[in-house]
Formats: sequence, C-alpha cells, structure tokens
Amino acid sequence: MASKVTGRQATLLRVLVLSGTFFLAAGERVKNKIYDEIQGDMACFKRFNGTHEIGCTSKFFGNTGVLHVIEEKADFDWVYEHGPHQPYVLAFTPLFLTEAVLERATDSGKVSGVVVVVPEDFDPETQLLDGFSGETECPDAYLGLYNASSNPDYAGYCRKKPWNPNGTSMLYTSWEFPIFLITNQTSVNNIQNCFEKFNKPVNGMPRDWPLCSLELKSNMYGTTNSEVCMRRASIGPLSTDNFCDPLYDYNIWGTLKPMNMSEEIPEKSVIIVAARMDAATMFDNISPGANSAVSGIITLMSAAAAIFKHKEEIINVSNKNILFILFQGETWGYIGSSRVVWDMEQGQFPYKVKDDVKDQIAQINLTHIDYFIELEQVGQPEDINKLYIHTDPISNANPELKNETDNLLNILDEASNLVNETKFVRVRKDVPLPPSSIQSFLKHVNISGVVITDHEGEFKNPYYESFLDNYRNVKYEADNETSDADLYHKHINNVASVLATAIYKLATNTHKKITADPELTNELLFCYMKNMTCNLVQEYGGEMAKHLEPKPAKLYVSVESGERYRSYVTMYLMAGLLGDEVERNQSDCKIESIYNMNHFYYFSHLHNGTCVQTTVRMTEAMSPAFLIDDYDWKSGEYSTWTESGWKLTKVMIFLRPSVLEEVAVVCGGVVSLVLSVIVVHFMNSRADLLFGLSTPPAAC
Amino acid sequence: MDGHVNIDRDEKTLSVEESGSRSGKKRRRSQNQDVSASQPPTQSSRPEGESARPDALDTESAYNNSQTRDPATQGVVRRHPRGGGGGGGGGDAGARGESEGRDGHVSASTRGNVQDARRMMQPQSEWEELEEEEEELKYGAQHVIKLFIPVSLCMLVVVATVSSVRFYTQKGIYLLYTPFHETSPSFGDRFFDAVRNSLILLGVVVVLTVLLIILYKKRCYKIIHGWLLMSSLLLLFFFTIMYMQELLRGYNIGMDWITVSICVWNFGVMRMVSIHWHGPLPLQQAYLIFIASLMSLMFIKYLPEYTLWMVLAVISLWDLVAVLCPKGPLRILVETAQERNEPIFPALIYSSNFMYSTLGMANPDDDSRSQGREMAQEGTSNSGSAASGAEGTQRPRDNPQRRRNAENGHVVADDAGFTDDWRGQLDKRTRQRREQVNNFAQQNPSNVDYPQAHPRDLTAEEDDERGVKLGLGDFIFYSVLVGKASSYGDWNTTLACFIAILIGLCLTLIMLAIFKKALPALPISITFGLIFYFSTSLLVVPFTEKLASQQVYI
Amino acid sequence: MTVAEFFGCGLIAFGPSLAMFGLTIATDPIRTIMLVASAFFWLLALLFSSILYTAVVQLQDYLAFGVVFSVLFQELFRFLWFLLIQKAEGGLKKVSDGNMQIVENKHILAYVSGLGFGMISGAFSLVNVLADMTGPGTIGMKGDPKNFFIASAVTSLAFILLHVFWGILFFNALHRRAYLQLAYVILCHMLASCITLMNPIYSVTIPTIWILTILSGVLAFIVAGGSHRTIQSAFRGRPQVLQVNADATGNFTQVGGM
Amino acid sequence: MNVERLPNERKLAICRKYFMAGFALLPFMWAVNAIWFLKEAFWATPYPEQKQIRKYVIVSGIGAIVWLVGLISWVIIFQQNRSNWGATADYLSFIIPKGIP
Repeated sequence: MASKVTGRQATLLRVLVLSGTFFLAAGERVKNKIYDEIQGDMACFKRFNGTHEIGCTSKFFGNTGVLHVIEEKADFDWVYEHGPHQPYVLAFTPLFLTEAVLERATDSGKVSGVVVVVPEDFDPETQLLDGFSGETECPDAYLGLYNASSNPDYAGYCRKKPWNPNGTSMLYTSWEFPIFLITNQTSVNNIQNCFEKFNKPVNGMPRDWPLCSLELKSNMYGTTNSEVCMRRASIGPLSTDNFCDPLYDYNIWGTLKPMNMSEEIPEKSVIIVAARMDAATMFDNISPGANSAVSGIITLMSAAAAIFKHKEEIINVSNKNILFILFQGETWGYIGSSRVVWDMEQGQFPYKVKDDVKDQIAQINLTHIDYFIELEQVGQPEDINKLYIHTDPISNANPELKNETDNLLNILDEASNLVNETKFVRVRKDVPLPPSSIQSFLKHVNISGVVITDHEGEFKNPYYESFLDNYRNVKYEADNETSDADLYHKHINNVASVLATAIYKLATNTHKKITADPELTNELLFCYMKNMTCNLVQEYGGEMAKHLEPKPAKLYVSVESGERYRSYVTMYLMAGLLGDEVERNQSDCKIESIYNMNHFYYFSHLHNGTCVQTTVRMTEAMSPAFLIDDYDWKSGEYSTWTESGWKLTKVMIFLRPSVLEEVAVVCGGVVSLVLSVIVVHFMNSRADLLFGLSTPPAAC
Repeated sequence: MDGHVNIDRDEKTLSVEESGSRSGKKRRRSQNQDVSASQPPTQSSRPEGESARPDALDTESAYNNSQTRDPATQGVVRRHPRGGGGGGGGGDAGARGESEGRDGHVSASTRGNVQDARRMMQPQSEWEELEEEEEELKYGAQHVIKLFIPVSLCMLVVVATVSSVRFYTQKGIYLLYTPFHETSPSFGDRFFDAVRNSLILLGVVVVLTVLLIILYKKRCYKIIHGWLLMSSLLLLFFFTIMYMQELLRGYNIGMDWITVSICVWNFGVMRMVSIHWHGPLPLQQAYLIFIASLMSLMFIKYLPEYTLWMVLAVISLWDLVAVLCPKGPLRILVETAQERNEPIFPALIYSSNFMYSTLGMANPDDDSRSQGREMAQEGTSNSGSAASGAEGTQRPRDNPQRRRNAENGHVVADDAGFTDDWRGQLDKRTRQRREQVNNFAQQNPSNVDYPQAHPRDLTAEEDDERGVKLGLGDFIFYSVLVGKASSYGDWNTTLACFIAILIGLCLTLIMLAIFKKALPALPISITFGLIFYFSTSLLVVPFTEKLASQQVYI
Repeated sequence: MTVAEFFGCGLIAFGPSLAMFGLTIATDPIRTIMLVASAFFWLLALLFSSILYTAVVQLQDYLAFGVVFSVLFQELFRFLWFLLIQKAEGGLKKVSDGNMQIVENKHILAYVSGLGFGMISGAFSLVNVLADMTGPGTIGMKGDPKNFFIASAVTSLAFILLHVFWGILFFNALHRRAYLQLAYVILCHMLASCITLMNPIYSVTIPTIWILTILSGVLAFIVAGGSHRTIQSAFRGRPQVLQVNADATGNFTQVGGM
Repeated sequence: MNVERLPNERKLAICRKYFMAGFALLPFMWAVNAIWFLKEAFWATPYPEQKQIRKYVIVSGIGAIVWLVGLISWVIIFQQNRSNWGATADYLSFIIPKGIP
C-alpha cells in the first residue's frame, strides 16, 4: 500500500503485521477477549506542499476515545454539551462528513478521532443530496493556467462560477485527529453493536463505565511542509525512517507509429490524445475516481484500440503521428503533464539522447505538437448524447491558432455527426478551461487543443475526488465483463468512436467512421470500476495481476516506493491495444534497451503466450520541483506535493474500565503485598516460637 | 571481543590484593561475631532430634574454635605451621597466608559441622579428602547465586528491550555470515538454510580462533591487541549508539548530537577505564552485563529465525567438543600461553568479585586433594563459567587463563576446555608451589605464627575473596535464548527458558563440584533451554492458554 | 491505560509470594536454589501433562481430563522431588554451610519447595493474562465477566498459597509415613483444580478454593508444630530472637547477594 | 577494584588520574570519582594523602554536578526551540521525532 518506508520494508511490515495477527489468532490469549481489530486500512493521511500540510495524523501511540455513534444531528450536541466521558471518538455515516461537523469537533476539543462508517444500505443518491467532494471548488487552480499572477483576468472566473460547487475543500484541510473510513460490514456492525450494548445513552443519561472505546493508530511521520520534511528525510545516515516522499508514478503513453531517432519528426505532426490517470480521496487505499478518471482512461483506451486497427492506412497516407498519453498525478498540481512539458523543454522527452543505442526513440519537443485533445470527466452527461468541448480563451486570442482550433472543432463536430450518437457542443469561447492537463502545456506553448467533458459549467459529478465517485455514481450496472445490458459502456464507447473518427480525420484528412469495440470498452470499464482481477487483467497483467485485489482500481498516485500495480497493468493493456503481435517466443521477446523505439511485451496468459511489439512505455511522473536543485518551494510553478511516511494504520475496539475500579485494584494489590510482608516477617522472625521447634518435626 | 592487554596488570593486582586483604576483615569481623552469637540461642533451643543435636552442638564448637582459636582442634594445629605470613611478606606471602588461614579454618569448621561422627574413626588422609570435597561444595551455593543474579539481570535487560523496542524483533537485515535468509515458504528449505548459516558461522568462529592462534604463535601482539581493541571499541561505541537510537526512536524522543556524543563518549571511556584499568566493582559488573546484553541483542536482531536456534545448538555442541576432545582448538593457544607464562587478552569476563589472584593454597602433605581441586577449578574456569574455588587457589599467572577462557567464551563462542594439558601442568605447579611454600616458610619463620585476629579475619575473608567468574560468552548466549523466546510475546515460554537455563547453570556447577572434571557452561543450560523452549511453545502453551482463558487452575 | 490493572492484579497474586521470597528465601542461597529447582520440577510436571494432553487428541476438548492428569503429574513430581532431596541430603549438609537449619528442620525444605511449586504455577497461570492487561482495554466486550482479572488474580493467589501448604503437608506426610495426610493433599489439589472448571461461576469457585486454602493452611501450621499456644508465645515473643534472625538475614544477604 | 584495599599513595594516584581525565569532557568520570572515593575522602581513618583526595573528590563532584546541570538545561533548551531553529536544529538532531514539527 502507499507510502510505506520502502518497498522492501513495506512487505516486511506486512509480514510483521501478519505474524502479529497470527500470534493474536494462535491459541486463545486473553488479548483476543479484550480487543477486536476493526478495518483500519483506509486512514486519512498527511500530505504536504511547499507551504502547508493537509490530512490527519494520530498521536505516536495512537488516539483513544470513547465511541459515540452519531445517528442524527442532535447526537453531536449531546456529545459536546453533556457527554462526560471525553475524549470521544465519533462514528458517523458520510452523511455528516462535512467541514462544519469536523470543525466543530475540532473546536469542541472533546473529540480525539472520527470513523466514517459506510453501512451496506448507505445510498448516496438518496441520502447525500447535496453531493460531496473533498476537492476545492476550483481544483488545481493555483498550479493551473489561470492563476492570479499569470492571467488575472481569467483567474477570477472560477471564484464566480466554481467548477466544483460541491467542493468542501476537506481534502486540503489539516485535521487534528485521525479519521478512518470503514466499509467492511463486520467492522461496521462491531462498532454499532458495541455502542448499542455499552455506550448508547439511555434517554439522554450517559452510561457508566466500562465504556466501549476505539483506538485509532495512524501516526504520520512528516510535518509542517514539503520543504521541512524533505530536508529531514535527507538528513543523517542514521535517519532511516522516511518523513515524506514526493508523489511519484509513471505517465503511460504510446504512439501510433514508432519514432526512430534517425528520421526527423516534422513540426506540428504529433496529435496528443490525453486523459488523466489518477484520482484522489481523503483516505488511503480507496480512490475509485469512476468519473474523474476512469471514464477518460477507458474512452482513450478504446479509441486508441479502434484507431490502431487502421494504423497502416494512417501511416501510409500521412506523416502525422498520434500520441496517446495517460498523465499521472494530475490531481496534485498536474504532476504528470508538467513533467512531460518540462522534459520536452529540456529536450529529454522521453529520454536524453544516448549515443550507443540503435533504433533509439526520437525526442519530442513542444514544437512537434499538432493538436491536443484531452478527455476529462466524460461519464455523466446530462442527456446521454451531449458532451461539451472547452477551449482556452487566451491562446485562442491568437488568430491562426484560433483557426486551427476551429478546424479541430469542426472535425470533432463532423465526427460526432458521422458516428451520430453523441453531440459535441462547444462551450462559450470566453470560458476558461476546466481543470485539465492541457493547462500545463498552454503555460509554456501555444497549441490548439480542446478538453472534452460532460459538463458545460459546473461538474456534473457530485462526488468529484471522493470515495463515492464509484460505479454507482456513474450508474455502471454491468455485473460481469460480458453483460451487454448497461448503457454506460455504450455511452463511453460512442465517445470513443467519435474520438477515433475525429483523430482519423485529423491524421489522414479523410472521413471514415470508426467504431470502437463495445465489448472491449465494457471489459475495460468492468476491470477499472468493479474488479481489477478481471479476465483482461489476468491476460495482460502478467505478474502484476497477482497482486491486485477483486476491487475497483485504486487510482491514487502514490510515492516511489508505493504500490503501482494498476499503472503497470494499464501499461500492459495499452501495449496490448497499441501493439502488433510478432512471432517471438518468450526468450527473445525482450528489448535491448529501454531507449529503443519499440518495446516488446510477452503476455504468457494471452492465448497461451503472445509477444507484442509496441511503442507503449512509461516515463517518470514526478514533479520537476524535486529535480530542479534549489527550487523555491514557495513559487507556485510546479507541484510540490509530498506524502508523509507512516508505518501501519490500525483501529481497535475494546472496553475501557473506570479509573475508580483501577485505583481500587491497585490498592488491593498494595494491601495484599504490605499485609503479607508484615505477616511473613512476623512468622519468619519468630519461627522458632511459632512452630515450637522444641518438638522436632519427625517426632510428631 | 574486548581485550586490551596490559602485561603488568597482575603485579598490580597482586600488590593491590595483598594490601587490600585487610580491610575486608574489619568489615566482616563484626558479622562473624553476630553469627556466632546468634547461633547458640537458636541451636540450643533445640533439644534432641535425630540428627539435630550433635550437629547443633558441634557447629557451636566449630564456631567457637573458629573464632577463639582453641588450640586443641585439628584445624588450628594444622593452621599453625602453615600460617605463612598473612601480615608481612610480599604479595605472594600475604596471599598465601590468607589461603592457608582459610583452609585451616575451613577444615576446622566443616569438620566440626559434618564429619564429627566419622572423624573419630577415619584416618587422617581420608578426611582430608572429605574436607576437600566439602570445601568444594561449601561455597557452591553462594556462587551459584552470585551467578544467578547477573545472568538474570542480563536476561532482564535483553527481554525488556526485545519486548519494548520493536527494532530488535524486526527482520530484514542480517549478518554477513548468514547469507541464506530463510525466505522460502517450505520449512525444509528454511531449516536447511539455517543449518548452512550456522555452519558458516561456526566456520567463522573456528577460523578466527585459528587466526588468533597463529598470530599468537608468531608473537604479533600488536595485531592481536589492535584487533581486540578495535572490536571492543566497535562494540562499545557503535552498538551503544545503535541501542540509544533504537530506544529513542522506539519512544519517539528527539535528541541532539551534542548530548548523544557526550553521553556515548563518557560511557565508552568510562567502560574502558573501569574494565582495563581501575574502576569500582559494581560499575565493572554493570558494564559487563550491559555489553553482554548488547551483544545478544545484536544476535537476536541480525540472525534469521531458525538460524539463531541452530546457532545456539551448534555453539553449545562446539563448546562440548572443544572442552572434552583432547585436541580442542584453543588448546594450543593455552599451551603457548602456559609456556610463555604470560597473560593474553584480558577479561571479557564477569567477576562477582575483585580480580585478585590469591596464591594457591599449598598443602605440603598431600598432592591428591590440591590436584583434584586444581582440576575442578580449572574445569570451572575452562568452561568459561564459575571457578568456584579458583579464586582462592589460583596462582597469579593463572588469571590470564581464567580471563582468556571467559574471553574465548565470548569471542570464540565459548571457549574450549584445556583440561588435559592442565592435568599435565597440575603436578608441576603444585610441586612448584610446595617448594615455594616450604622454602618460604624456612626463610621467614617469624610468620609461622601470626596475630590472633588473622584466622577469624581470614575466615571472614574468603567469603569475598573467592570471586565467581562467568564468561560473557555464556551470558550472551543465555540471554539470546531467553530474549528470542520472549520476542514471540509469550511469557510462559520465556519463563520456562529462564528457569531451565538457571537449572542448567546450577547443574553445571554441581557437576563440577562432584566430578571434579572440566565442563563447559553452555551445553547443559542451552540444551535445557532449547528443549524447554520448543516443548513449551509447541506443547505446553496451547494447554496453559486454554487453562488461563477458561480460568482453570492446576 | 490499565497498567493499573496490571500492577493491581500482579501484586494481589504475587505480593504474598514475593514477600515470602524476599524475606525467607532470597536471604539464603540454598533456599533460592531449592526454590528454582522445585520450580523446575513443576515445569517438568506441566510438560508431561501437556504432552499427554496433546497426545490424546480426541479428549482435547475436555479440559477436565487434562486437569486431572496434570494434578496427578504434579503430585508425582512433588514426590520425585522429595526423593531427590532425600538423596541429596548429604550434599545439602555440606552445601548448607554453617546454618544447618535447612537440613534439620524438614519443614523449611518443604516450605521452600512448596513455594517453588506455587510461584511457578501461579506465574504460568497468570503471567500471560497480566501481559495482556497492559493494553488500554479491559475485558468484557465479548460477554466475559467483568471481574475476570480480579478473579484470576485471587484464584492464583489461593493456588500459590495452597501449593505452599501442600508442600509442607506432603513432605511431612512422607516423613511420617502418614498416608492419610498424603491422600488429603492429593484430593485437596484435585478438588481445588476441578472446582475451577466451574469458572466463571466465581460465587462458587472462589469461596470453595479459599476455604480449602485456609483449611490446608491451618493443617500445615499444625503439622509444622504450630498451635494457639505457640502463637501466643510468639506474640509475647522474645525480642533477641528476632534480632538474631535479622542479623542472620543480613549476613546471608552479604553472602548470597554479591 | 576495591579502593579500601589500595595503599594510600595508589588511592591518591587513581583519584588524581580520574580527576585529570575528567577534563577530557568526561564528567562521568568525575561523578564516579566523587562517589567512589567519597568514603575514603571523608569517613576513612585519616592518612596523609586524604587531604588531597578530599580536594579532588570535592572538585570533581562539583564539576560533575555542573556538567549535569549544564547538559540538562541544554537538552531542555534544544527541545523547546527545535522547531523554531528550523534547519540548524534538524542538522543538530540525532533523532528527529516523527510527526512533531
């Protein structure tokens, strides 16, 4: 899981924990009669940027508090006003997970922790009417294109008309107590029962000791801000514990045709089709990002697959190339995209020039970029066949760029007509772009690009960047890879088809209706939204598939030592989709060096062993801020987000005895000791009299 | 590990002990009187019982003649001629004087205690032997306790650390000598790994020993001393820092370099001084215990699971072999030491008492007993553990052996025994001694009878004159076993191992006293420990846990 | 934090035995060794009984079986221990330097070994429970009785004392060939252990056990030569005796503790 | 090593050596010296060297105490201001506590 000490130590820790639990399980120690483990892997953890810290931490030895389950608002008042047994640990459904509640909890000073329980029957649709999003109202505004310094005239726009009106910037607040999310039903019931049995006030009167209590352990190592904790991490040979690590993952991308160093890439010849790979929540181990990310990812993938079927045609007729790319860490200040731009500026995208590698992949610069098409959230259109196209007012002020953009728009329009399932509607020109990767590019170069979303103004997604942004949110009903029933995958597939068609036109300048493969789309959707152990992943995932759980993909960009199976799996899938099978057996299905223009992947589970030749690869997605030496952490140029290190997070439930009882017991002990000392000393000192040694024992 | 040799040490200690041997008496005298005073009422308040009465009476008389040395009793008669200059004279003289006196008293009192009935009918020589035996046993009890306490303390430190500081139970990094990390799931493979690891470790030990021997043979003291000094410094500073770090980290306490370096510097230097030069005894002991526990913590941390157990087994086997087989690897080392008659690497040895070397008690009239004793004592010291009688009866130049043994016990994973060569040497030495004594007696007849006080004082004396010594090697491996046992969080197992080891130690000492034969300290204890660890954790714990959780008592 | 509970229960259970150890055992090396040795014998007994318990798989659900046999084993090993001491008496005489008490007064040895048995058995029955107490929580969440800990502590205290008394009675019985007394010890032990099978009905078990304890205590006292008369004389007591033993104690500590 | 048994001049020598060594940033040695020779210095039957020993004992005792006080106060100061001193404090730190600014 994310952010352990290092990969090795992480596994080591898991082993430890396992053995620990084993020892708990082994035999019937009284421990097991006292404590119960509660699901504790979804903890709210700390992150840092150049100036601030966000998230939550417990004390070093954990926070304990008397459990109090909140059923309605009044219960809060009871706790804050009457509750005598402070500190309390509050347990409530996401219904109450609002800033106001947490702030009040903080201010009351009576709360030492919060657990958010999600019962089976919890249905956001009906209960969480006013959506819920951890994000700010203007996600990534600071590191985006329209920040006050660069473009003051558009900076204000989001303030007026926020993209994400549901945004309670809870994710970006630093809380004084640990917060855990608990979805495991047995744990939820445990909490509920224990509360009912011991703590629940009887008509307003608090119960007496012993009371059911929780211990929340999620101690974060880092503090203050990235600068401080990065420094501390770097200090000293002795300090082995990581205070924090930069957010880190890999951008996954591939081109339609391989680019060999030897042949020159013409200017404006690379069409970039981008989507963002990551989503975020307050809590560890859960970040479904169904609409925030998955919709875009899948659309891009199936579009890519569709296009790739016509690879030959395109290559033959045009010199254009198409670059499909999934950006990592976009949630945290466009890490992936800004890194790509930075690399391009440094002339090292994808890699620095190596002299002794043949068939080396060519460098791509910003000048090579022709069009830029980005897919943001495309999953929840108001009416099923209407998507919106956003363009950047600033760059399009420039006339020829404007022409290009219009051209692009027309092509998209035609494409949508051709496919005739989904309409593409252009958003008003003067509306700035919604949060999107293209902003990182536009900060440095004027390119004509569009962002395709499902919203005109504010997000249609009520749970943007929250753990509720799952398949339920986008109404993805399929229960298995092949179920044809649900509409969602059809919709995504249509978008993909339109995209593919448009790209085909862009590349070849000829119209041709290209339809994406709905089965593929559905399978992909099923994998990412419901179950990462689906067939597709089994086939393409290779080794990585083993490590994945039958859960929705965790899309949080973690740290270098963190878990990134989903990234590898995604890359393999891309490779499968954007690659041609070649006649090679496992042994020679490999590359001489990663700098080659082509990569080879061997899928042993894909009809018993397939070797695929492709351009798909990963490149590091870590903010340039950590590469530029003496980078000024305060200058909001690049993302400076780091994640705190921690050992393990766990929740325990148990009974707390009354202090009085404890005192009594201790007194009893002392009395017993003193008494016995007196008696023994007496008997010992007068043994000879007491046991009348005048009569030898054997004689009596 | 630790070892900084200073050759002139023995002379120093000798003179030290010589003059030191007085004050203790003053301390003790009072108590003795108390004892003697205390005895009569308790005793006399006891009319006839099967064995009670004669004993009682006799103990009384015994006490009397030991205090007011009534010239009628054998002890005193024998004490007279042998009373070699307790007062004046050189170190040897003084020392010898004491031991003489002690012996005299011992024989007197013990005979008084026990042998009275037999004494009448037995010829002299026999009860000499009996006395001999008694004397062997006499201080056994106290010495066993004197070992119990430090051993328990050492274990306590280790167990406390292991169960409070997580670091020492976390695996991941291992010693260089244990390349096989027991990663494979199957038990068989891991076991095999363990075996290989432990064999490698044993190999290392052997190689080191050989290297040491060669160096010593070649008389490259510089290198040896450098080596030992380095290792001791490493142990001191590096491990101490590590320990501090983990302790602080375990409780998340911030600390600055300045404080730490001052503390470590002071700690380290003080240890060097107190162990290699002069320092208060309690400090020495504390340091030795601490070092031992540090070492065992290192083992616990850096040895893989099964390897550790395997190593324990192998080491104690090795100990057995090295002690009992006629060509123990360390033997050569010792022999050369003997020939050169000089101390090699001084102590890494726990001494319950000041490191004096009082002169051997020379008893002109019979070899057998002193020889027997010598063996026994050498045996003890060889085994790197308590030399129950040794203190009192060692010649100054025996010190090095005792130390070395213990020190082997440490570095070379509990030393070899060099019993046989000892046997070889014993006669020689006893002879030497006798000669010395004799001509000493001739030289200064004035010493033949010495002031009143002495006998009594001497009786008091030997209580603290005869120090007990246990090689830190034994400390370490005992603690390793117990610490490891405790690292699984089951206290029953820990307790069982603890008791088992103590009993093992006890048995070792008893056997020493009875068989008068060199015995290693590790095998019995460790075997017991291992047996009880595994049997407890496999068989007993399920049972007891069931009992405890259902509150059933047996 | 219920470290409080830990110390409380710990002291309740082991306070008396600690007092006994500190005041009567630790002062004399031989007694200490004897204590450890007897503890070791109890361990052996436990080992054998649990071997039996593990071996007989089909009966593992019935603790009673295990209990009965472990009781028998304990008494057996008590007997063996007794034999050993008898054998070693000569050695003991030699070892017990100067103070012949331990050799003459058989009760001391009996008491020491009884205490050894008691302490180790008490430790084994309670030490893990104590260790588990040190967390923040207390028992009762899963329907266990709230006074589980106290009950455990009190019961193990009773058993420690019982073992001491049994030790005295048992040895004395063997000395005097008084088989009735022997039978009493074994039956008493059996009864006490079997009663605890009724836990957690403390209202029954604890009083019974304590009655047994007191009974055995009185018997042991009498057997050891005590009576109300001696008690009276003890209270009238001669001071210097006390002083004597104090000195003796001091002396031993000097010798025993280094 | 038992002081009482040493000849007086040796006592003095050792005591002095300890005292001198103490100046090498070794307050602990001073402390040991003070405690170790305390009895000698004050309660032992008088002998010529005793005066000097007493002097050494007193001085080293004082020295040790001063050191102790100094060290403790330094630690307190450091703990108080660690977060304020920023980088310097971090570089001074042997252990930086986790999760504490």
